[in-house]
Amino acid sequence: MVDLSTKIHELELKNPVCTASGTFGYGEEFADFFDPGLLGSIFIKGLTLKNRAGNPYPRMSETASGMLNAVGLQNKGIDHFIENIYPRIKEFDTHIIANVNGSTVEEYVELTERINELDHIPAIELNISCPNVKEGGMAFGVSCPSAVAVTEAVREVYDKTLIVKLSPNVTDIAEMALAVEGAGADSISLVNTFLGMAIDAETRKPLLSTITGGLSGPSIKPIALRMVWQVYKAVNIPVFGMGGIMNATDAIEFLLAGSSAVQVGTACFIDPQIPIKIIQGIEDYMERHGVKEVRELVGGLID
Amino acid sequence: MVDLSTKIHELELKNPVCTASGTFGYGEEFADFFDPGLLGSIFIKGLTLKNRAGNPYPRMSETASGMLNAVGLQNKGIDHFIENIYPRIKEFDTHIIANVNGSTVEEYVELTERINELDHIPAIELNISCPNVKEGGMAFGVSCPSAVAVTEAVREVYDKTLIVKLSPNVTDIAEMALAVEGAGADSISLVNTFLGMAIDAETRKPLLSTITGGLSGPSIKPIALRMVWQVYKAVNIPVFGMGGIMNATDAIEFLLAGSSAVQVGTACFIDPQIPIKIIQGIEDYMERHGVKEVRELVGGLID
Amino acid sequence: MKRIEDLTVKNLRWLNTNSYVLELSGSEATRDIRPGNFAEIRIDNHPDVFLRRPFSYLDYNKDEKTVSFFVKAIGKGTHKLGTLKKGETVNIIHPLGNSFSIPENKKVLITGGGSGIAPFIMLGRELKEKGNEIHILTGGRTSEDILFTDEFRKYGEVFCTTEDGSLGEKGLLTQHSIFSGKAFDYDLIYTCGPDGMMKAVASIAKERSIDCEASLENLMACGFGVCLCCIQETTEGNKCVCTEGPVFNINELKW
Amino acid sequence: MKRIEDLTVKNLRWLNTNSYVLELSGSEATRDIRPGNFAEIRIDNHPDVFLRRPFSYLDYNKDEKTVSFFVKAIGKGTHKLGTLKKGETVNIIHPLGNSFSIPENKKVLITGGGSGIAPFIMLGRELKEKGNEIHILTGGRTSEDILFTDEFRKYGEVFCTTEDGSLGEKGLLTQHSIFSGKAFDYDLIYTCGPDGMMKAVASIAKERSIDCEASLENLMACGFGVCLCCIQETTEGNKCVCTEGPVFNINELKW
Ligand SMILES: Cc1cc2nc3c(=O)[nH]c(=O)nc-3n(C[C@H](O)[C@H](O)[C@H](O)COP(=O)(O)OP(=O)(O)OC[C@H]3O[C@@H](n4cnc5c(N)ncnc54)[C@H](O)[C@@H]3O)c2cc1C
Ligand SMILES: Cc1cc2nc3c(=O)[nH]c(=O)nc-3n(C[C@H](O)[C@H](O)[C@H](O)COP(=O)(O)OP(=O)(O)OC[C@H]3O[C@@H](n4cnc5c(N)ncnc54)[C@H](O)[C@@H]3O)c2cc1C
Ligand SMILES: Cc1cc2nc3c(=O)[nH]c(=O)nc-3n(C[C@H](O)[C@H](O)[C@H](O)COP(=O)(O)O)c2cc1C
Ligand SMILES: Cc1cc2nc3c(=O)[nH]c(=O)nc-3n(C[C@H](O)[C@H](O)[C@H](O)COP(=O)(O)O)c2cc1C
Ligand code: FES
Ligand code: FES
Repeated sequence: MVDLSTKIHELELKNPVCTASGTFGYGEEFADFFDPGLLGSIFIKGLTLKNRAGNPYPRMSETASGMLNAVGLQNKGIDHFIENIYPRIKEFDTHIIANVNGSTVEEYVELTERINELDHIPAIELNISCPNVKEGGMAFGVSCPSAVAVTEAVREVYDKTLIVKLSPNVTDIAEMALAVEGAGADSISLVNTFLGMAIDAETRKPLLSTITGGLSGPSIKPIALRMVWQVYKAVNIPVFGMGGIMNATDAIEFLLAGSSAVQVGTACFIDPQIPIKIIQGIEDYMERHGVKEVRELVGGLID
Repeated sequence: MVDLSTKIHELELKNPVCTASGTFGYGEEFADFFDPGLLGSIFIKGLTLKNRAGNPYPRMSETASGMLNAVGLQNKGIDHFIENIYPRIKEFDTHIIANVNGSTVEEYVELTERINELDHIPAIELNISCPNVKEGGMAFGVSCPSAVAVTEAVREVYDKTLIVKLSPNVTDIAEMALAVEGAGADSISLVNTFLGMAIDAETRKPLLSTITGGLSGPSIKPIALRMVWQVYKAVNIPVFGMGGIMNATDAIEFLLAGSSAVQVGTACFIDPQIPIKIIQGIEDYMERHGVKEVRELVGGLID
Repeated sequence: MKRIEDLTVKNLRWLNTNSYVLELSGSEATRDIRPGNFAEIRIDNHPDVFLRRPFSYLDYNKDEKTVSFFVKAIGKGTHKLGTLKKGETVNIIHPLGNSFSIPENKKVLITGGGSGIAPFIMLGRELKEKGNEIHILTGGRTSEDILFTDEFRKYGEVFCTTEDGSLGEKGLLTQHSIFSGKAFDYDLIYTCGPDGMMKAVASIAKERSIDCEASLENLMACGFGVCLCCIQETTEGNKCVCTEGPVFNINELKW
Repeated sequence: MKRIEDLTVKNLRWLNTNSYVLELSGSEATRDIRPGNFAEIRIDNHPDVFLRRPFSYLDYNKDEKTVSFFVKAIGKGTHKLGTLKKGETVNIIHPLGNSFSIPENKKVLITGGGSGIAPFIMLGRELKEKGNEIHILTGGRTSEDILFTDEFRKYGEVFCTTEDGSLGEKGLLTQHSIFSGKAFDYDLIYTCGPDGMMKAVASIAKERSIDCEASLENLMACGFGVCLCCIQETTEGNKCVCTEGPVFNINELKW
């Protein structure tokens, strides 16, 4: 038996396979496919203080080995979450991690305070990297001072595990990571989607209502992997790596590049059972290579 | 008959389909496949002052809908080019554009001066975006002041068409474009490759000798297209768009996003005749849509 | 319950130059299938097809554990799917979505254009079982596009329009005389097909205050309610077409 | 001249569980093919195969306009290629690369391991035509891996090694008694196969001051000299394996 457990700050994960925010709903949608309690943790759909309708249709366009989305953080707001969704999912046998979004520092703080009251949410992921909202979102994640400001403000009111999710749409990802580490983050997750665009040559129109959207899927994997490796080398806090993970081999590559745990995103749309297959695949790999603890793999790249 | 001609500063192109530096050799390598004189122009393999061995093997790794390369500007230097290669290719019935690389501003300038003497090279592409060299290269292209410095210095000694090739590995591509426009560039080309990485999970080793390399191919198209559109809106000089163009539809999308002409790169490895097929495909599209001049398509996105 | 199944191609039959029926066997999900439901089919071996593709059921058979789909080959995925051979495996997630309402002993009109007729064979059968009187109106460009009429005749009277007049009345579906006739006294209208057609049917229904259900075909990334890409604006805000649809009462839609 | 051709699968024959011979017809390029040359084959319908794959010719036939390849199924592309059916189309760029030198009336040794034996049938034939005395040594894990011995016997004496001893001498190729025998008086040695094997053969050749040519299998993106990905360090700097190779005199290599 191999040991798949890993630790992010004070969070003990039974295995390093988590699901990415916005691609796994609130977990319950997958209950027909597998027991979500088997996951390392579940990053639920991005939350905001108030109800958000998100962007107009169309919001999606398939690309070469990937997809663009322009959902724009559609959700019914924190009140609705606490009343209607939280009670249904809080007993999952794994960590529920809230993805926190705001358009001002104050909104981030207020939302964090609300989530802080929820006993079964041991960590938040501060999303300063959503490319699909006009205000806030990625704007916070592409400049160090604003990333620091929001991280510090949230740190002030939050004692549980604080994960900051970085945008890959920056010149120097290691610099961003260092900045939010300095501002008090317990962990860093990356990458969010890349800002991209698609055009219908026949109609000459953009394929997304918002013209640009966020690129995810295997197409971004090489860039995401590079960024995870750069961040791993730069900071001393654990990293959640993601971006195009489609199978166990991809996940192992992210572990080797320095992720303490991984998040599986877009792949869940194509094979909803993929997170479980990845857990199994990592186990097989470890047995085959005589690796006893998955933690040995983290940052294990031989360079 | 449709009019495919387009103009970049003083450069009249018979059609908007060019081939990207480093993916089309010096053009002669394709003579068995088609007449390179049919192209809008040929961006030849990156030149440096001195012979460069490039990076150690392995230099290549296939990725989802793309590839990573770590060639590192291997070339025999400007003297060898002038003596041995230039005489063979100067009579091609199209523009030969030199891709200029240096590790210091002085090297860029000196190389430009050497190329300036060559009558059959009417333009240079200043490569401030190569991710595969330790010194210079991308370092110039990811900060505005250094991009401005090298562009201004080269502009000083060069009166022909000066194209500056931008790196996509930046937070704000429009800002970079504006900076080099202000520094005297006649045109902008983008994108160069994205910094990426690949790992062999079995051996735990990087798949490139340099660990990181440049990602190209259809996987990057959505991001490249977005950047071209952002740059087109920001500057008043013409743009050469590229990044993952595999067929005429892709090329038309880049034109609509604001490219005055496109460059075809990695696709040439898979179908060496693809540039010609793209010219034909654009012509067909124009006939089908009643577009008389290809220039009408440039920036024709209906947003 | 939603299932992920590897099914076997029992048959793939092209009906005309641009559409085919794909029949798959080995499904344990048939008992959960309702008229209007759909499935997300994975299309393998195509370098440019990344996501699954959604298709309404054409029919299913509980005893034979088969499900079938009527597919119009309109793009890369649907063309690729049409090259499957008997015995090959297809991965599908199903059944998904909501379903049409089934009244009892009413008079109903079914209107379907293009691949939009797919969900109506199952619907017709169930409606008939519940004693409804059924009229089925299908439209297409030419007679080639008018399919499954024999099947539909088992459930009710069949009308059709073609743009070139090669079968039935000449014109668009909503130009059929049925709409101007006196006997236009339906209790419920169903519609599925191109957006323009559905909107035209919906406006007629609204005008006459007849209940109307439309089955939408929004772009989908997941098909089971997690990506939030397929949304449709409704009077109650954005709804997920894949879980709260694909069937909507038109009064909900901001058409 | 390099050509891009759409050829037709004439035959695809699996030789054992992990290798097959692919025969393609319709080629106008056969007259330009030399022993050691290779082709870049496009592999379609696989979502994860983006680039072409290089393969040495196993053989060709000018009259029948056919070319054939011996392929070891080691990864996604080679497995996919192995599913081709008679009559299907394959796009190839060829012929590419340099070729082996062909001496006259000499004594030569050919050493091949794994898929590395592919280029040696054509070489053997040409060497024989020029009056050379030929010894062929092939190695593999088990007897299953020892292929084409009947064909090779037409050109010279055949020796072999298997790691499990199931055919020929037991051990690695370079442990064969031929290397320690008195008659080790070759004028030229050819080698192709795994890197370790080629290097071992090369070091023996160097030790005995015998000329030796090795055919390399570096990773390639283009195959015709423009990407500069396939380079090999040589005494004269980096050389392109696809245009200045794949055949190198080992004295050039920094082995
Ligand atoms: C609930 C539902 C039920 C459907 N039922 C049927 C049916 O029974 N028979 C049938 O023939 N078609 C049906 N469709 C439409 C079918 O899904 C699309 O025709 C198919 O996805 C096109 O795939 P493609 O690869 O051939 O097209 P592509 O080459 O990808 O693109 C061509 C066009 O197809 C549409 N399309 C592409 N991907 C999707 C997607 N994931 N979801 C929706 N539309 C897409 C787009 O408008 C695009 O412009 C249904 C769609 C939905 C949402
Ligand atoms: C000049 C030359 C001649 C060759 N001749 C033969 C031959 O006659 N028969 C034969 O079976 N094989 C031959 N090879 C090797 C063959 O090209 C690889 O086995 C094949 O490309 C693997 O493809 P894959 O998709 O199955 O492997 P993948 O699944 O992509 O990867 C498996 C491994 O294959 C190798 N590989 C992958 N892509 C390439 C590439 N573009 N070029 C080179 N190696 C690659 C890598 O080492 C990789 O780790 C030759 C290679 C070269 C360069
Ligand atoms: C449809 C969709 C919705 C998403 N919504 C969110 C979100 O609400 N919050 C967030 O932080 N990231 C969101 N993401 C980004 C993913 O969590 C993840 O960072 C990204 O998709 C890269 O991983 P992948 O390539 O495995 O999908 C979303 C991604 C997709 C595709
Ligand atoms: C093997 C290889 C070598 C390259 N060499 C150069 C170079 O010397 N100079 C340069 O400016 N760009 C170079 N590039 C980048 C391309 O010119 C182009 O910007 C990039 O590949 C994106 O376009 P594509 O996706 O169509 O290939 C190279 C790209 C590849 C794949
Ligand atoms: S398609 Fe994903 S939520 Fe409907
Ligand atoms: S494979 Fe491209 S230069 Fe050799």
